Amino acid sequence: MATTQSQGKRRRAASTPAKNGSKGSPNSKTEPRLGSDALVSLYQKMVEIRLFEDAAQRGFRQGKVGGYMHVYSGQEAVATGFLDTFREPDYAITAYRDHAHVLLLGSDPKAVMAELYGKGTGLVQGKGGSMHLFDVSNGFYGGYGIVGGHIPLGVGMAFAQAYQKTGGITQLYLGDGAIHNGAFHEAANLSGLWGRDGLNPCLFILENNQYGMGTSVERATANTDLGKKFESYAIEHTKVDGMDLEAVLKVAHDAADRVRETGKPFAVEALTYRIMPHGAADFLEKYRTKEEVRKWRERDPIGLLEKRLEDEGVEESTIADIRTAAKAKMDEAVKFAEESPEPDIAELLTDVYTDDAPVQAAG
Amino acid sequence: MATTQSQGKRRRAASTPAKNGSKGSPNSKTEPRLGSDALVSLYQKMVEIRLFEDAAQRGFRQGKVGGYMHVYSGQEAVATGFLDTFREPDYAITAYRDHAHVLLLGSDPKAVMAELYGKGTGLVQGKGGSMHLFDVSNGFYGGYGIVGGHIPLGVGMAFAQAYQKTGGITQLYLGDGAIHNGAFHEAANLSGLWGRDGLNPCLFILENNQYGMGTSVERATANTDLGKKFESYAIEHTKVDGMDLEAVLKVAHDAADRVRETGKPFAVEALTYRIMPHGAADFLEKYRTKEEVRKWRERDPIGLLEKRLEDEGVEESTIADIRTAAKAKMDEAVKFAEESPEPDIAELLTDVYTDDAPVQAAG
Amino acid sequence: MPVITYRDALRSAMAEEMERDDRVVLLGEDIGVYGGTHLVTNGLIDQFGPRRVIDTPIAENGFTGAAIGMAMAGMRPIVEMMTWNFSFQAADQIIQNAAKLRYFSGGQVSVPLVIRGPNGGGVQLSAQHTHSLEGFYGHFPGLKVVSPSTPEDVKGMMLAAIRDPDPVIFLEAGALYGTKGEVPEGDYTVEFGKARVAREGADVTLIGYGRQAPVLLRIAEKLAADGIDAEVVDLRSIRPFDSDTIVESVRKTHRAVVVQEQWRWFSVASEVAAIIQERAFDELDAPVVRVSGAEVPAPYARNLEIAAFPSEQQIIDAARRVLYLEV
Amino acid sequence: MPVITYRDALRSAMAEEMERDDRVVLLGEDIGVYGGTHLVTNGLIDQFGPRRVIDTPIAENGFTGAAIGMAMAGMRPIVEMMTWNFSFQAADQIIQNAAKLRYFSGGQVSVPLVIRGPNGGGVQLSAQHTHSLEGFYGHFPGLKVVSPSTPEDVKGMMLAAIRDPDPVIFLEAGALYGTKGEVPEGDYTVEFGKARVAREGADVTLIGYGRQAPVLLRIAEKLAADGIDAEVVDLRSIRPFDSDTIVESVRKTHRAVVVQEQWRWFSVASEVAAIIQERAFDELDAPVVRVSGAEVPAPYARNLEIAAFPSEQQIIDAARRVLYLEV
Ligand SMILES: Cc1ncc(C[n+]2csc(CCOP(=O)(O)OP(=O)(O)O)c2C)c(N)n1
Ligand SMILES: Cc1ncc(C[n+]2csc(CCOP(=O)(O)OP(=O)(O)O)c2C)c(N)n1
Ligand SMILES: [Mg+2]
Ligand SMILES: [Mg+2]
Repeated sequence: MATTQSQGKRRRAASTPAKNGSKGSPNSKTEPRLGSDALVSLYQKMVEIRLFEDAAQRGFRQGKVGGYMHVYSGQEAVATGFLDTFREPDYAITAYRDHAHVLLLGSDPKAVMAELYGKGTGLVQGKGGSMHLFDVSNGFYGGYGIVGGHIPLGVGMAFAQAYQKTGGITQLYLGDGAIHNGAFHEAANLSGLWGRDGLNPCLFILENNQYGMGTSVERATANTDLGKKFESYAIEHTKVDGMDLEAVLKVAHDAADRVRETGKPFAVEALTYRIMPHGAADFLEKYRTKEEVRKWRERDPIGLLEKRLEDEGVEESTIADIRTAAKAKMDEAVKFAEESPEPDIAELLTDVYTDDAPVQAAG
Repeated sequence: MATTQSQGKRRRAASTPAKNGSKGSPNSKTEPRLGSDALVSLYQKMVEIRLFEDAAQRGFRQGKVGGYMHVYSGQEAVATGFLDTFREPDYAITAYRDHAHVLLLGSDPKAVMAELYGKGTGLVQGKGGSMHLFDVSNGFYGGYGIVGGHIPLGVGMAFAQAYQKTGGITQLYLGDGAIHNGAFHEAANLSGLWGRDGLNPCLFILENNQYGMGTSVERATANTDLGKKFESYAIEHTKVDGMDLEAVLKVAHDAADRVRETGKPFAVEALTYRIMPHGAADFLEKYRTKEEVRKWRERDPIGLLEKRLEDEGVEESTIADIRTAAKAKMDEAVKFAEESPEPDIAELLTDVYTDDAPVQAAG
Repeated sequence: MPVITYRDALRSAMAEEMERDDRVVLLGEDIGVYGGTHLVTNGLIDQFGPRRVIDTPIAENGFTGAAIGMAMAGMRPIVEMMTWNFSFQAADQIIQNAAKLRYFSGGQVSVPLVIRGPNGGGVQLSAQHTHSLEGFYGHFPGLKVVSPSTPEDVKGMMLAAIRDPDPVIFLEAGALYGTKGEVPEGDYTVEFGKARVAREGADVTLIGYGRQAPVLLRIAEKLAADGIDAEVVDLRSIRPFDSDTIVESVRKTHRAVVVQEQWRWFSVASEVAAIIQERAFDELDAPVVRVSGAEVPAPYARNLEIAAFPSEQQIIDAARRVLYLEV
Repeated sequence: MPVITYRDALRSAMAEEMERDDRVVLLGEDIGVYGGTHLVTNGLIDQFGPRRVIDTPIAENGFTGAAIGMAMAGMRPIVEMMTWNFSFQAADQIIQNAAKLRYFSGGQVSVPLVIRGPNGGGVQLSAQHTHSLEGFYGHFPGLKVVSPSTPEDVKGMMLAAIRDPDPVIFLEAGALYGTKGEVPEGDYTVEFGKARVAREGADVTLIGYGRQAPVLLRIAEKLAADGIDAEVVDLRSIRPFDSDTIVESVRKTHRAVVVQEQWRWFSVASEVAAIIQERAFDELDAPVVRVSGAEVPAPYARNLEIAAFPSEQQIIDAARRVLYLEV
């Protein structure tokens, strides 16, 4: 089989590959690392994501970040837990709420922040912005703005992995709002069908944060048990408390192993909550009460994990050090983004076609 | 509430309204008429449909009917049973395999045949052809060629009935192939959702003839229990043997009553079989065996019903008379179609806009 | 005349018609409880309730199709596309059903449906969220397509759209939601198929629509300072299209520049150039010049985005070029 | 050179490339077991098996999107649209993902994908099954769009399309599947972006593509009988577009007629007229005349359908008109 991938140039921005420890053969299982050391290192990641999002939100309020931007705050345990199972040559793909995923896969926060700032040093050279992060050298295939639109892509990528016998699987993230879109239905049906022949190692991760923009699950469907929607396609599924990192880790490793072994899709519904507004530009939250948000903040996954670490006897100073270091890292990312130059104006006309055939300028 | 419907001109072709006996108030129940007289009259309808299709197929082979044409042969018990529950101001809508539905709702076979022949006396003046039959004066809203595309329309029509408190329901027919289309998913979800508030009296009739063109249900989805696909949307559902008219009648009346009373959707999967190729132009049937077709022909709904009538003591001569009369009726329809004039060429440019604003000719 | 924003003009058209005609309902994502992403429908759910201001799941094809069904069954739905970028998911319903139903039913049904929402770019929304779809939808017989640029027009055209018996693609200039203008009191409509001469002039005709219309007026003032008297035509209506007004203007000025944010190929500007050369060939003193967006998916970075759209300077240069002046 | 049909030329291009490159797979409805609705893929499942010739459910958006995903992940899928009429259901995937992925990923991914199938009308398929989508897809940067008319071109362009690193919209002239022509032996490609001068002539340039190309050749012969020497340009490639060949031809003939089955507004013919007046303004002795389909959804009845498309007489008249001859 011809295995050369003609992906054209790979990303130019710097990144620190930070794959998880799973160095075994593609078919060996990965165990969730639940010891306190492991939890501390995952805690660190979650704190970094949260502080990255806080910084991004500040940048947006200052008018330095433009367009649409959607932060992941409150949902950290989900991607952190699932991407703990990630190993080369797996793929991950999600919608526009994508900062956490790309950071967890090892992209440099500097390059990610620079992308939000629309700079030439950005992860995609300032061309995509917050909604279109890509880092294919780390297995991250975007970053999509059209609800539902990326779901068929992920199913196709999983097919390609099985067809090419790479041993990899695809982690396909989607929201509770996206599941009502026709693209989900068609793609999930294909996934179930192809999976019957072992041709669809696709792990669906349904991030049920209970709202699609301002529309609650109850107001979007009469069958609010979202996991059930996979049954139509004979895709097995389970649920997990998406605020509890340890619970996510366990389910995630089981699910990933299963998908890897069978070549069949599997779906996990992670119940979670976004503690911030839908997008950085949104402020009115007429669709939910302050009280509801406050209650969920009590189950903030970072707070919950901190308590766990305390119980495990992790020193307060360790926690404090992590926070300080993370803060410094994000400050540095912001500084890098601020100081980076805008993209070269000639870049406007590149990357339309792979051979960079000349395209017409405005005018 | 303003109730004037501005539908522009209604259909111009002649039709013989042949509503069922249900003259009660919109909310009274209709009982399936299962006595031998009733069965004989339904038998007559089924024979008429079959002979209409045979004539249409002949016209196609003679090159007098063009385009795509799909006959209903083998599936007669389904529409005949369900449309027995139809009463004003109900609506019915289906895909391109639509001859039977429009005939059962009372359109004149002459006008229907003339449409297939592309004549100006056709049901839609020769503009639509086989795939786009309409007879809104009898509640028939088409006749659509894009798989899945009519499903959202039917859900919207059902909404309008509840919104306008007409007391009507919508019979929405779809195929086993169409159910995998995204349009189904989005529309069924809306139907379930709106039905919660009594705003969707939509009766889904899934005509599972086991193939979408050459693709069997098993090759189209990993979950072959198609009725289950409605559960995703909290739409209740049941199954019926679509070859057995009496069974269909019972289920159909129950289902229609239920939809009418609750304003909620309900779905019935009717297991049936098309004994003819997918379309009139298709002849290769590599996807199924002659043996399989032969077996199903043994359960031909017309044959089964004939046996039932015999058991009921209906005279052979009654049956023979029905066949003779139906044959004469269809011969007449063909003659009418053949002798009718082509549409006036000026009709090319009408019906694009309701006000018949001038539109440009070719050239 | 009261001065209100483009957004409020839109809302008041819908609210007034909803008061008059209860066949009119709104459907779309987050148009109710949330208040509407662009606040166009803000408050309407309080006024008309959730039966008439219907929040939908994220299912553009499904709810657009359902609205077509409602329209066929005697209602007058207005669908909000949160932005027109999402309408590709509904393209099948819009093009295959809404546009053609009347025709293939032999005139038995009409589809009195309005689909509305913001169109066009300019706020760093990048590739998937930046489109100008006038030509894309304008191509299809059976649809009507409008793109108004002033509060007065947007209200009058919305009222006309709701009352129209056929499907109307209502492309709002998203960038202009906050701009203000005078709006007549009472009920009025603005007829489709009539361009608006926004400024009279003798030397060159500048043609545009939507967000470009106010830009062209600004440019005309700049040109005036250089002694060039530009006529500005705001197309407003894309289908039906007002060729007469353009041709008349060119008969007077003998030169035309047509400006659009959208891509050049197979576009509104292509059509305008084709029509002018067809109908005013002997009147033209220079080829019609098109000024269009760069042939790239919209980029995110501010500097790239600015470079992706026609600049005022490019338009000024084009005007000078058709006058054979130095640029 | 062997003489084969347009259909067989297509099939042999795909089969040959599948032999050479196992990244190439086919996806579509009934392309395998059934043999393909138009028999283009007939027999390929026997040759390459169901892993490479993949029958799909009726889910155009889903399987087109999946194919994009495959392409991103190193495969080279070919999607059959049973007919292009069904592609509106896949418009979101084609326009929002395939066309733009490379750009918004900053060049990190490419989408080497071919989407192919019959385009155009003429066999009474009526409104929903009759479209010519050259301009519709040609509008979008990031796509390549071709519309070949001969067996030689269709094979060479299909080979070029499969090897192209970017998404190609391959619009086959469905009406020509059964037509025969010479095809070179061995491996060859026909470059995109080059129009073909199908007949040289001095008096008038006739421009078309797809099903119209052979029609124009026939008409040129008829015109020749009247002493008019027509040049015929078969565009072949819609995006990239070969303006140079057209402009050169018009520099020679000073007159042009452009013919299309599709609707007039915002179309390929609009673009051709716009380009010619832009680049050959002083060379033109008459306005470019467009001959297009009627502005109606396609009707079913044979007589109406014939009247809905450009007739040979209309094209001849147009040619005479640009020559200021009596019509
Ligand atoms: C097809 C489409 N329709 C509408 C939108 C606007 N929109 C952006 S995000 C969003 C909500 C999506 O909700 P969900 O899938 O639950 O993801 P979450 O934002 O909660 O992460 C909507 C409606 C869009 N981007 N694409
Ligand atoms: C969107 C779309 N894709 C493909 C087709 C071609 N096509 C016409 S009928 C058909 C099969 C539909 O099967 P099913 O829904 O089971 O209905 P049946 O023909 O069995 O009555 C297909 C694929 C189409 N018309 N529309
Ligand atoms: Mg959500
Ligand atoms: Mg079927």
